[in-house]
Amino acid sequence: MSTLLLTVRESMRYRGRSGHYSWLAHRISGLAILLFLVMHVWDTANAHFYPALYAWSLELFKYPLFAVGEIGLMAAVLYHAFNGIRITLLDFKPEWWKHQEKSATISWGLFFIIFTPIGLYMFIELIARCNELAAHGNTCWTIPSLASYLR
Amino acid sequence: MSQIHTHQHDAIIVGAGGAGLMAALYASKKSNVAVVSKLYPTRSHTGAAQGGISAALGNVEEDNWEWHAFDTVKGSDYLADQDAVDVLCKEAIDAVIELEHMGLPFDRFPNGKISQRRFGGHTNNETKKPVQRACHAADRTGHMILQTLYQQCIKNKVNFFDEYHVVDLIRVGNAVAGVIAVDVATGDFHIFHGKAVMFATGGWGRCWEVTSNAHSLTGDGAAICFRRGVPMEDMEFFQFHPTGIFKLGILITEGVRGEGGILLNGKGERFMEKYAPTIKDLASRDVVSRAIFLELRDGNGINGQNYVHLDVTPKTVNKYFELAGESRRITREDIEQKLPDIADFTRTYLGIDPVEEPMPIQPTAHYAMGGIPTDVDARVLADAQGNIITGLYAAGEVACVSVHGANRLGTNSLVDLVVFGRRAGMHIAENVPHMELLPLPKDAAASVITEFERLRTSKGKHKPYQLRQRMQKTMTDNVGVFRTEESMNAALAELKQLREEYMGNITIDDKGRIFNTDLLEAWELGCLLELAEVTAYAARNRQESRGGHAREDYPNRDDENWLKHSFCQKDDDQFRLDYKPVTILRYQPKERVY
Amino acid sequence: MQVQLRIRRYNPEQSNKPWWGDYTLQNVNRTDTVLDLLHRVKWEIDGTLALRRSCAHGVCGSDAMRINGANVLACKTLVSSFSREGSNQAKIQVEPILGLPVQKDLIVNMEPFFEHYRSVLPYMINNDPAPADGRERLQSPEDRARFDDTTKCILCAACTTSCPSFWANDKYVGPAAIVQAHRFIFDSRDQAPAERLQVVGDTFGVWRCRTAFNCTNACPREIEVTKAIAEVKIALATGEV
Amino acid sequence: MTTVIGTAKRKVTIRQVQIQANSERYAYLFMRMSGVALLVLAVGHMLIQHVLNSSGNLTLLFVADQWNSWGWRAYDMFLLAFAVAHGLNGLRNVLEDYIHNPNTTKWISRFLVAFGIITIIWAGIGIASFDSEAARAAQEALRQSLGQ
Ligand SMILES: Cc1cc2nc3c(=O)[nH]c(=O)nc-3n(C[C@H](O)[C@H](O)[C@H](O)COP(=O)(O)OP(=O)(O)OC[C@H]3O[C@@H](n4cnc5c(N)ncnc54)[C@H](O)[C@@H]3O)c2cc1C
Ligand code: HEM
Ligand code: SF4
Ligand code: F3S
Ligand code: FES
Repeated sequence: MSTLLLTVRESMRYRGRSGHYSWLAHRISGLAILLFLVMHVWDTANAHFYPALYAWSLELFKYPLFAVGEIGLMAAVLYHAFNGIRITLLDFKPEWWKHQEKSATISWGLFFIIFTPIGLYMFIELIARCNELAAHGNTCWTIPSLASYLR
Repeated sequence: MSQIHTHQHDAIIVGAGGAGLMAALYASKKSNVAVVSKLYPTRSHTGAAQGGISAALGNVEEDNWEWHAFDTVKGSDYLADQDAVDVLCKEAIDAVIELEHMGLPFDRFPNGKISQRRFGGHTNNETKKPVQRACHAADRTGHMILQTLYQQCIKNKVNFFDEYHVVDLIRVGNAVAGVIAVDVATGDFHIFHGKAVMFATGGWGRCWEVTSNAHSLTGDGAAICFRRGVPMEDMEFFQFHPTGIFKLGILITEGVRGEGGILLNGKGERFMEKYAPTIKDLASRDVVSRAIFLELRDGNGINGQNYVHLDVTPKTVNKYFELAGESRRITREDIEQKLPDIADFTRTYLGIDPVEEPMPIQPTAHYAMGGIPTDVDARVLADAQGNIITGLYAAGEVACVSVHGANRLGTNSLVDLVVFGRRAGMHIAENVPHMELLPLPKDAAASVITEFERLRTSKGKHKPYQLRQRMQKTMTDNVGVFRTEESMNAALAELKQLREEYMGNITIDDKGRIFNTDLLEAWELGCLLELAEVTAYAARNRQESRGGHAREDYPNRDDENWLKHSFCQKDDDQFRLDYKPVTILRYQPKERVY
Repeated sequence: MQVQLRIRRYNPEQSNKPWWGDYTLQNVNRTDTVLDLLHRVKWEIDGTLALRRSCAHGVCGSDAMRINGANVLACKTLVSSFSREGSNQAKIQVEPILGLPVQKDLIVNMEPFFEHYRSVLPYMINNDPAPADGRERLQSPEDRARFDDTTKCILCAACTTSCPSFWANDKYVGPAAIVQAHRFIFDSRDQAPAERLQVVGDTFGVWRCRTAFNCTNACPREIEVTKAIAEVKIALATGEV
Repeated sequence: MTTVIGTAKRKVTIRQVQIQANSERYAYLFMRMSGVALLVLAVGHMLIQHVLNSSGNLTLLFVADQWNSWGWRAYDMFLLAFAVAHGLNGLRNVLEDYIHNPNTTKWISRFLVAFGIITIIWAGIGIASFDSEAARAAQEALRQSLGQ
């Protein structure tokens, strides 16, 4: 099949079972992590090269807008990790493939069990941060000015 | 008018089931062969064959090919030609071994040899007990044969023309020059010009309502030949398999009974004890089908309905093993392992688990014993005197050698395919180099193109399916397990009517060319109607009961008058019957008891 | 019961745009198959509907289709699977399998599929002379069992056309071809496992499998397709077959 | 070449075959191996940086403290190398699914490899030569300039 668009649309439309959705989620989470990773690596390098820039980005990450992304990232990493382990295990133990549906459910289950408290905690932190900002008279959506860091 | 393309090959094999592929494999070793099939080869109905392929390998118990030959002759109700049966049973051993060498994954005994099991009608001639002769690959033996042969054809680079629907034979005097086919994908006509033509197009179970046969089994090859003046041999003999799934006709292999399955009527009786006291449920198919039919007629169906039970639950089977003093027992696992496909069918279509519950079954139209007459090299006969049509071959279900006589023994069809398919292939390979390529007659395709245009454009009242349903009904009611003069006259009258409507009062929706399956189905209906009529006609004329042909008005076999093959031909719209004596060697006709 | 049948139609002789055909069928039995319904449409309503079918009981592999979103054989799919117990309504949507060029209605071009099939050398290769006694090559039941599952394949393409990797890139040999390769690689009588492994170990071989399991779920013969693929992967990694 | 290497123990015939390896196979194995490594590295990193120290507290100072230890620097180096390689190879897989021109895919791979190497080196230098003292001073200066 030719077009990317068609493939993507049909991948969404296909009424596969757990494995299909695990694959979709694995792929999307992998790409999402990668996107973040590249940003993150380049800006971490700034810790050495341009400490001020780095400090700014750390500050930036504290802002709610980014904190939401951070929660998403956490979700992506956790799911991707569990499902990655599932795939790896099944790859080396073909005789376990009988349990594939169950294993997909288990990795989702593990993900929810572990992510829920963490996500919740991160969310509470986020709210707290929001309140703190509000106390300083800022809204949640303000972004620290880069200029002040570069000064 | 669509385009006409021409291809030239030494030999043209029509049909890519077991028989066609086996022939192609051999013929292509020495000549340029085209295999033309209306289905992708692996879709052929050989793939549906379940139970097994018999050969007297003697892998677990004593057996020899002559016992196999006797069982075949007895099964045929003594109508089989015994020279051909000898060829069948002797070469079966070799053919099965050859299939194994080609890679066929037969089930194995612990000692590594091909596994064999019991099957209806196969016996140890001395003890009269069932013998383990059917070689099998679980319950998908036919599937494995078809796949293996197709694989070998790919390996040997055989030329395939897939989804080319052959619609006519080019006959030149007493020889052939090729066939005409429609490329299903484009609707174009193709002439396959060759020195030899072989038909291996399978059966025509679709003449009946309830059948184990595929939708594609419409007897095209037989009908085409018949229209080109080839006689049809023994058409009155059509096998009704005793155990088809109620209403659907899907086959439940005899292997189920081979594993110990029992037939029970509405009263819970094992009624086969009455009809075949010695081998009971494993009697020959015609015997069991009639027994079921009689039980049903006597109101002994399950809950008064039109079916009986086939019970292979370990509980029942082991009970009867115990009663019979046999030591073997079966378990759930045996069923799952040896009959996985059967279990799958009943679970899918009936929601019944054969390990827990009995299956509702009724006889189902299954196999054409008759067909295009051939000699043991698969060469087609022009008449009952044994003259040959040069370059024309047939093998498989479409042909009548005759090794099945009045009733085919289970597993023998697969043997027939590989043995006579191979013989056809060898004969073609050897002879094609010396044969001449006859020039194509002018406008070779004209008549069939005209017929197609007629069907495409005809503006009648009836849709093909309506005519087909009427044909199937009349064949089931009147030319089924039991027949009478009266019923067959009724069938003939209805069939004549249907033929007229088909010729003058039919309509189809699809006027296009690309994948016009509407048109091709209509054409196939023409073939079915033709063969149904021949069957009814030949059956009405045979005034005796023998094998698959059971007449209520002539309940006994009559060797004095009817130990002969019928040859039916059509001249100027009139049927003509001729007869050919049966070849009898070692086994004199005897009463047939199981 | 009543069934609302929606069929993806396409007829290049009339228009190069596919369209949806809607048909309402009355008096349907719960135990009817979707193939029965398609036949009813074809025979009673619109003869131009084109589809492949032959055996009508799931053994020939002609009629793999996408029904209500997932690949199945029409002849093995019962209406009851789309309607709750007790309900007398069902909605069924039928489309051609995805990833092979549609030629007309539910008919796709199978050639690319068979090309992949042929690429894995799907035939027994054994150049040793046959046993001197003229009999079969021996094989233990245990050795026979190793590839039993993959001998069941009927080449229906339900698996390959359910695979997201194949949709994305039809150069991927696809699960069906790997199943066929598996059938020979693990047959103790065959002498060419290395050649086959070379083919399926290629860039467009097993490594394209992303373990989505759609193939396993789609296979009407209940072949453990993904398991077979994994066994091939392991054979490639260890060199043991 | 095939040889039978034993039937006695497992009852089935196991044969050894020689197959030419190709890069796709190694890439495949690498994805699983690095995946397992990343389970520890990446998830560990996420938990430490983003939960135990919620980013709210994450400052240059914290990082400076952490990178005072060579253990942590090594940890982060591994994480960096594995994650970048794993992720970019994953991206390559995804892109090759949708982009079929062999020439284009070849250039994509080259680009991704180059990009990966540069990233790892650049960030690697960053981690290796990070000066905690300087960073601390910088943070102090910043804080004053921001008036916090
Ligand atoms: C359900 C079932 C179970 C069976 N089980 C057994 C068993 O256990 N043992 C046994 O011995 N026998 C069994 N039989 C019988 C046996 O399988 C068949 O008789 C045999 O397979 C027929 O093979 P064939 O090669 O003659 O034709 P088929 O396999 O039917 O092939 C016919 C071929 O002809 C082609 N064709 C048809 N018409 C045309 C045309 N017009 N143009 C071009 N091509 C055409 C088709 O495409 C196909 O390739 C069984 C049959 C059925 C139905
Ligand atoms: C946390 C532990 C991780 C594990 C166990 C893991 C495991 C895996 C595995 C096994 C694959 C191969 C999937 C396949 O070939 O079908 C994979 C793919 C991928 N991973 Fe990871 N991974 C992890 C972390 C990461 C990280 C941190 C990133 C981002 C940089 C990432 C990005 C990707 C991408 C983009 C793919 C390709 C997805 C696809 O092909 O659909 N992974 N991962
Ligand atoms: S593996 Fe299953 S789904 Fe795939 S082609 Fe074979 S039978 Fe069909
Ligand atoms: S659906 Fe495709 S990705 Fe693998 S598990 Fe099956 S081949
Ligand atoms: S028609 Fe044969 S598989 Fe469905």
